Amino acid sequence: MNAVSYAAQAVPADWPGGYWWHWLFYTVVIIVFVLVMVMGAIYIERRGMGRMQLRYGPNRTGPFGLLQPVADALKVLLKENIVPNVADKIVHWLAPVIAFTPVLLIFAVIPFQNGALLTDLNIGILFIVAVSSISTVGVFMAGWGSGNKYSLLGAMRNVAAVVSYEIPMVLAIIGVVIFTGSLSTGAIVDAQDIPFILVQPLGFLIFFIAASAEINRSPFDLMEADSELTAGFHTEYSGMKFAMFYLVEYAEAIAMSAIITTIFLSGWRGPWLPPWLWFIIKTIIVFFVMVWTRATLPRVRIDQLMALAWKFLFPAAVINLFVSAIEVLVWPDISQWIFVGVNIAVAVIAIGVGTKMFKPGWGKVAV
Amino acid sequence: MIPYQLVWAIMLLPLGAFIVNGLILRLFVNRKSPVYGYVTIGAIGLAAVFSVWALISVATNSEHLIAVPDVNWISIGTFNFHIGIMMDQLSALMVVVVSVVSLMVQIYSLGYMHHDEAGYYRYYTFMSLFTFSMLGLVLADNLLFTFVFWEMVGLCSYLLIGFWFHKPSAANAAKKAFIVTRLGDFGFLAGILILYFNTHTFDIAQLHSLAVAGVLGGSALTWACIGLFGGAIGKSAQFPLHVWLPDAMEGPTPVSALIHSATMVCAGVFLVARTMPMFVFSPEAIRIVAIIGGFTAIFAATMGLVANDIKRVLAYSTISQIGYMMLGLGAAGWAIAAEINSGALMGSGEEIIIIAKAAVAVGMFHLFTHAFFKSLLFMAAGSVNHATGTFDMRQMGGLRKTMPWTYVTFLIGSLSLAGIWPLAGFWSKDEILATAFTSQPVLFWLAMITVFLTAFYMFRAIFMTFHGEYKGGDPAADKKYAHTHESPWVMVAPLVFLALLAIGVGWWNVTGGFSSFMGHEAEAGHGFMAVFNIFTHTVNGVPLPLISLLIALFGIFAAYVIYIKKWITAKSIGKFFGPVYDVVRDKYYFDELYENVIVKIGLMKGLFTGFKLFDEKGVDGAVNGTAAVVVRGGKAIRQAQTGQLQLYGIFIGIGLVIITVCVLIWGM
Amino acid sequence: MTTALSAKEIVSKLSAEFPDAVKEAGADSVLVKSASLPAVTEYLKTADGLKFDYINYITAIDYYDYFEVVYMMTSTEYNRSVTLKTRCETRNRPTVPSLAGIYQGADWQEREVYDLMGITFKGHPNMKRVFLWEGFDGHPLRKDWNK
Amino acid sequence: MQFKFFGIGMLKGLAVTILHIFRRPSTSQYPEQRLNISRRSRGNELIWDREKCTGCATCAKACPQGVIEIVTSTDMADNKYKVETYRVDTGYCIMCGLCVEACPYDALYLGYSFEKAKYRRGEFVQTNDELKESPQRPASGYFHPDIAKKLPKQTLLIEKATEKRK
Amino acid sequence: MIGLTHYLVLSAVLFCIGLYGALTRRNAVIILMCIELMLNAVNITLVAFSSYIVPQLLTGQVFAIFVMVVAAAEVAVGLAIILAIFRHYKDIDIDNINLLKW
Amino acid sequence: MGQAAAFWIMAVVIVGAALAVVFLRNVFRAALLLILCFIGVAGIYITLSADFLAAVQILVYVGAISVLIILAVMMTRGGMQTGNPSNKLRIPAVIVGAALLGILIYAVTTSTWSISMQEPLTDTTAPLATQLFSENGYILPVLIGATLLLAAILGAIVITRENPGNKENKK
Amino acid sequence: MTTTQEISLQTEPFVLNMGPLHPSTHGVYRMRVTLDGEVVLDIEPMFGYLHRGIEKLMEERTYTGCIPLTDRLDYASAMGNNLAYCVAVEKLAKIRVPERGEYIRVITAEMIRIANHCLAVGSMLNDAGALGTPFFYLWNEREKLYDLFEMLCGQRVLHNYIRIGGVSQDLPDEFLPALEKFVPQLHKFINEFEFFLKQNEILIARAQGVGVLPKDVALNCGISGPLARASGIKRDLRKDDPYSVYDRFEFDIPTAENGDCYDRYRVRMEEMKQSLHIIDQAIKKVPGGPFRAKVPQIIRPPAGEAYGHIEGPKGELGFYLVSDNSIAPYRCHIRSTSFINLTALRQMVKGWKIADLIVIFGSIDITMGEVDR
Repeated sequence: MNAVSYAAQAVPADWPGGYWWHWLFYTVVIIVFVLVMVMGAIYIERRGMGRMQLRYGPNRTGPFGLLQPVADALKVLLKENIVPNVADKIVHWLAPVIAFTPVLLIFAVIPFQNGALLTDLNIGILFIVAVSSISTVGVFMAGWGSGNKYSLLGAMRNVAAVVSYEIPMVLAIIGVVIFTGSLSTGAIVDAQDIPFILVQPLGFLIFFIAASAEINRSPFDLMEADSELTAGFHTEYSGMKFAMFYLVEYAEAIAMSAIITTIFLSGWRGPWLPPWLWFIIKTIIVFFVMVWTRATLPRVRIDQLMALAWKFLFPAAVINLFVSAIEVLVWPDISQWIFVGVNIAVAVIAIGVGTKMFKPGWGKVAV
Repeated sequence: MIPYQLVWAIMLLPLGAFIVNGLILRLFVNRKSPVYGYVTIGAIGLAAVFSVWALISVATNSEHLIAVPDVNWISIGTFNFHIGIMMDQLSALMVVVVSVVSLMVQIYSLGYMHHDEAGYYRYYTFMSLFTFSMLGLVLADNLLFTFVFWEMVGLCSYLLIGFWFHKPSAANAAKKAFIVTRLGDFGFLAGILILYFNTHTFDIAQLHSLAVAGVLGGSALTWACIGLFGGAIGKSAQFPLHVWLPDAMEGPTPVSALIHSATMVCAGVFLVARTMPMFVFSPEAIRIVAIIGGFTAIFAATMGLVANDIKRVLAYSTISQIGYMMLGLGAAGWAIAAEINSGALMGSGEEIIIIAKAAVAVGMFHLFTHAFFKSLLFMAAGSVNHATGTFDMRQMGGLRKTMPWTYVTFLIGSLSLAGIWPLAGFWSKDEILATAFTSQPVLFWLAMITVFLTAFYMFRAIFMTFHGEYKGGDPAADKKYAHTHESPWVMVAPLVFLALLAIGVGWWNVTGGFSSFMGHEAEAGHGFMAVFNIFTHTVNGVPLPLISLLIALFGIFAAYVIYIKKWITAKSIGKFFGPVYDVVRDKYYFDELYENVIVKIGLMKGLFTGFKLFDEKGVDGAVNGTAAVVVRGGKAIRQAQTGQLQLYGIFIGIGLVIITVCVLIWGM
Repeated sequence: MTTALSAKEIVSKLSAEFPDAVKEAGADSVLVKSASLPAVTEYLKTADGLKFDYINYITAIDYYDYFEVVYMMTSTEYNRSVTLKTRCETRNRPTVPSLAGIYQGADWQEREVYDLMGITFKGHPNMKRVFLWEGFDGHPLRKDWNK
Repeated sequence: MQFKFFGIGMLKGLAVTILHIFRRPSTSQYPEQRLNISRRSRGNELIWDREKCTGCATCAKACPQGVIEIVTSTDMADNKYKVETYRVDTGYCIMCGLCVEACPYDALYLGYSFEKAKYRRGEFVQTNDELKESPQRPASGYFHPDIAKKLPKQTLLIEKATEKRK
Repeated sequence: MIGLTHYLVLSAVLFCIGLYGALTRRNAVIILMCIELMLNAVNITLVAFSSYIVPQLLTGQVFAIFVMVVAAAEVAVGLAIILAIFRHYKDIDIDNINLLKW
Repeated sequence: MGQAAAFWIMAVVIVGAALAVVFLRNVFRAALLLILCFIGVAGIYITLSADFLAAVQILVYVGAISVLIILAVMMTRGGMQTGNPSNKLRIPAVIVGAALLGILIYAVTTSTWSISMQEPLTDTTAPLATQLFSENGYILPVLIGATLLLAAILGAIVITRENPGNKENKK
Repeated sequence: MTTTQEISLQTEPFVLNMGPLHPSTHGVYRMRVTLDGEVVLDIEPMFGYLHRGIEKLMEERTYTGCIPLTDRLDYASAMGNNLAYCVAVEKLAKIRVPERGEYIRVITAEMIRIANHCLAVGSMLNDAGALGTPFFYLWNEREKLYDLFEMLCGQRVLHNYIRIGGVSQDLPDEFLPALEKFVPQLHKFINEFEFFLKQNEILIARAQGVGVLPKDVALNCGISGPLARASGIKRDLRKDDPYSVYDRFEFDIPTAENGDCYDRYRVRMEEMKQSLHIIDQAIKKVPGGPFRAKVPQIIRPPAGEAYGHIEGPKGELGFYLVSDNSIAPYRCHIRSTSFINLTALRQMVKGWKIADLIVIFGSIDITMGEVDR
């Protein structure tokens, strides 16, 4: 029993050309997918936000400005690479790489289509959560390694936020896992005759919020809050390394959208269209919702961020988990449509009660 | 046949109301909003419907039982603990009593608490919690759960007596009630523990069969039963722990109507009834039950004679009537115990349990009827208070004209309580008298005197309240209550409904229906005419029903003579019985006894001083001595400490190496 | 309409309170001795019927012979204003008592005057330059600066 | 953050932003899409009419920046000043228009154009004939209502906005 | 072929490195990190035993999970103590914090 | 073969990173290398077919514990200036460590282990859950562990919270 | 939210140098912020990066020639500065302005108030992290106003429109119709904007109770304008000391009680409504006649001194002028609103988080050109 053969178990046996071809193929697919989707995401975000703000957004480079991300990438790659004098050079160098790797790893367990994924680990979801927590390391390496106080503040915020938001996020996922009985992403998609967004509305909401916070999307983009910390942890980055962080930011958003699609929106399943297209469409829709909230909401403060995690999302996630567990335990064989109604009611009540009882804590401290 | 889920629902619906009211609704709704009331009433109403259904199901069921699957709660090692529901005749009866009375009280409270400053929120939240606890108490199938709910009803009682906690008297009464009942609860807990250590089970059904099988017996059973009865004394305000109940009238009147007349205070009776198959194997215990019951009945009735506060009159009456029920249980049980002792009662364990369970029919029937008319009386008193602003009967009078509905219902309740044919109280009381008569004549005579006293003080209350001239209501309220008027329909409607019940429920047992429901063999059919045949009915050759009815009528007449016609004035009687009157008026000095003698002298001066001495000399001496030795030793050893943790770590490492080497060399 | 409190009125009040504080009363301004300025201001701020609780501005004018420091206060309660003036005759390190303890708003404005006009305010907690950097040569708003 | 309104406040905001997607953006695509500037535009060229100028130097006095320099010689024939040099350092000009306002003979105009960049500082200093009006250097209607009338009407964002609503 | 012994030796090496660090370093945070190394070494042993000796029972993995729980608790409390000490002394040098002495 | 390669790579990474943690002077880098070491241990778990445990290792150690440690490192910057000095116990510590290592290796290599011939379970999640939560499993230790965590959290909060009565060491 | 917590996890304070070039310092402004983690322990404002010596420059210019300099004070509301200066000079030289001129002044002053508040609210929300959207919406409206200013005086930002004794040019013919179109459209926009953000929980969380400026502190610091009105000081020079023809209009002074950032935002939004109300009335009442009194290009006011102040968009904006009967002011002191309003910043931000510092700073609404002069 070794690592490789173990991993080999997880892939479909009938892949033509055997197992290495499978790896090669999907590695390429993932990298291409991530890069293309990131460019698409940047385009969608800039155009979408532009339109929401009464502007056009980029529309000069290429048809409809479609080549704008390419132009930006080209520009940023050609820029001078500046490393501050006081920076911890090695850490400064490694940070973008370490931040980027886990994002690619996440896609290893995301099914693009039925069975079409790098490896269907039976701990898939746990793998995602575990791996995505590594990219935090990259962020605080960047913050520390830059030797800049803004960066350090951003990194500390990130550390605090990630540690807090991982908990409601995992709890929200467990709500789904209770229903599927498996951690494998493929099995989760298979189990979704009804998209889990309906069965687990509260879980979806919690996961969405926690995911936005974890990947620093507005309104939780405290780590790079440009009006406060200029650019947070990547203040001191330029050129290629900045491009990496930029890539990470959007790749993480895409990854989270893909995860949400897989877990809550029944992944690649859908009528009429080919499954991979469904997957991409759903991913883009989720991403668009992120853009939409980003264009609308002001940023929360760090203590409010933490309070939201601990005082609102955490109890809500526990309630969600509790309700789900009871449902699965007591009525294992009942149609999930009944849970849809019940859980939506639970979600509404939990949100209503939670919002009423939620107090963000102290703003001011005595100094 | 009711589905078992609905049996759970009976208990859980009020809990749901509690959660909705207490945790959710408060966030959205003003605390004075009647929505809280609607939620509670809805939940309890549904529970009442299910209860009645359950009762019918139990009655029509050949086994008189609804099987409800257990829920496994904790399983630690061999210790398995289940949450279960026991739905037999007793539970079904109690469930109906609790839910129906509670429903009526909640409806009534909508009107009664309307002007209260505290609002509906807290009130209905507590009331829902109480109803849940009470239902849980009667439904629990093991003693541990009974105890949990027992304490919960105690808590609710505490909260509700102290509902107007800003009044010092209410706060004190709440504390008093809580502490006094706690005394009894120690007994209860001790009883449960004795039972558990002897049988390793809390399950009531198992305990019954163990008791019958003789596994559980002897002094352990006796002490356990006495312990349980101790709990019952506390909760049911029996002598000598009766002192809290009159003070508990500081709470809102609907609370008194629900908790302190119909349900919680009867929990003691219920507990004794529930464990009756154990009691019958312990003649000492059952005798104590009967004696205390009989004594309390007359003892409390005398105090009721002189109270001026209408609610206190009713409170003493409650104590007295519960004494009656205890007497009924005790007398019936005494008889069976005697039979078992003498070996007259033969049969398998199952049959003995059934007989023992059936023995509670007499007491329980009185509980059943009493619940309706006593809560009716309390609510009518509340209605009076609503109109006059006071509970002092000397400030009332003549309300008959302005409050006809209240008057009529109160009258029905009083007649029922006094045991006037053909109202409910007559039938239940008659049963108790008959049972006592056949088994314990002494107790029977106590009960007979009580009949007279009961009729007398109830009609004293009626005459003082409803007849004569109106004396102006609450003197402190500055003419606010100068003109009385009938209470709103939300208050009157429950009164009327309960009045109908107070008239009618007694007929259930006229033909022995209730007894057979409780497990007695069905008597030969008398038909409906039995209602009238009762006067010719004799027990051991004595026309008992007729005598008791006459005595009650004589009591009414006496009251009429004194308070309406004033042929004999109350004053002159008071003068005549001077010292006795004083003693009775001061409640036999029980409060003073507890306060001054037991607490101040017994506890504070005696016990606590002893503790203190022991603590100072014994414990401290030992501790200080030990410490001194250690200090001296430590002073010598501490030179080896550098305070550097890592040095210690090195030592540990060295030790580890040495141990490992030793193991390697010698261990293999 | 914010009416300027007529100098006569205020002078009469002030001379009753501080007999030798007022040097000269203009049409709508009062010239007080610099030594008694804090006392006068404190009085103006707190006295009944005056309550000049809001300071509009502090500035200084270079008249070659002397510097004139001008204060204008407004009473939000009575909607009236008053202009106080004081003079320092020397060009070398002119000094005026500070009002920063009385009006918090005077803090930075006095620093500004110090920065640009070179008048030191005695008793100011933090008498540093505001706009110009430390080590700037001279005080630019003086008429003889850079000539 | 107290959710006083159960998060409805945020949902309202989201509704507003999503609806803006369907509105026409108010940006104009500059080089292709040119809006008419104000008729009174104070553009970045100063135009001097040699014919009307009498060399009174009122403009030079009015200029707060002191960028106008006039050298005159007396023309004995007409008993008039003759303007030898009229030099403006437009690099220092702040387009305040005070000179135009001050000119008693309407001999000065502000330019209408706004895209005149120069490559060298020296080119900012314009003298005499460089200051004349020409098709490349149209005059603005600032303080010259007669010129203003001939210029095209200004494109207003507000008119675009109110038109669209119809 | 890699056998149980390899894992055990690796674990022993890791443990001894951690032990050495915990015994010699003066920075409290580093000491905490070294303790984490030791705990990880123990975990490797447990999982290796579990995998090689009772492969179907996973008992060792269960214990590894408990070790992780303890480690998490230890880090939380340990770091809290370090922060409290730091706040008090402005220093996290173990040698200077010898309050345990007497 | 694959397992061997993976093992050796991981072993080198782990030992190297652990040595670096102990000997590096820069505390922040030491913390980063600690993370590397943890990831290596997760890799070792995978070679032992403990996939769930590997994920939990990364989640707990990398995601939480080392992040906390780095947070502490950032917060105690004053202590950072001194770096990572050693105390006077180096020589005894080396002796103890080496002795322990030698004995352990001796013990490990000389012992005979009753190695089972069965294949390890591959999908460990469900069996682990059964082990932990089932009736005959480790439910009581799980509860105790939960209590321990709760106590630890409360303890951490109490310790780091400034004593309200103790004002003199505040600015 | 407003309750104060004892600082619980104290770490080493560290000093962060914010500015002079920072995305949200509204120009070249610098704060030396002492932080404990995220908590602001103290700030030390430092400015002067934009100091151009305008007061000194004015001593060298004619009275009219000073007007373009006032544009450059608070470049977000140049029209207000023009007006304040001209009011002061007219007071000094005792010049009366014709009716039409006064009405035009009122219209433009209120327009610039709206434009300024658009900018103030927008940039405050931008600082709160709303990533441009509200900013762009408000900016769009401000552009429409600037269109109108461009039509009026030829430039969008540095207007240089108001002259001593009136205004420089009469209204163009198409101006009033365009303005009439603008007023209802802006009303509509404000309603939509209120829908957009008024109840936004995050904004409330970020702004309500944050940076409270108590009434007495505000008064003591000499705070004026919306900042003071948000703290409950009902003082507005348009009512209290009416200049121009403000006494002929009906309008309210919006005030708030708490003095936090949210109240400042609210007060500004309400003031925009009131300004629209004034413009509405003024459009209907604009009389004919001359728009400018006969004032020579170069005036020599009699020797003396005058203080003219107006209720600028940011607060009391005053010019203290001393004349020695020459063509240039002998001394001109500018009571710059932003500078004095900044006085209270230190008190407002102490104990708040660094993110609040930005929002509080944004809510004060300063322009560095006016602070540094």
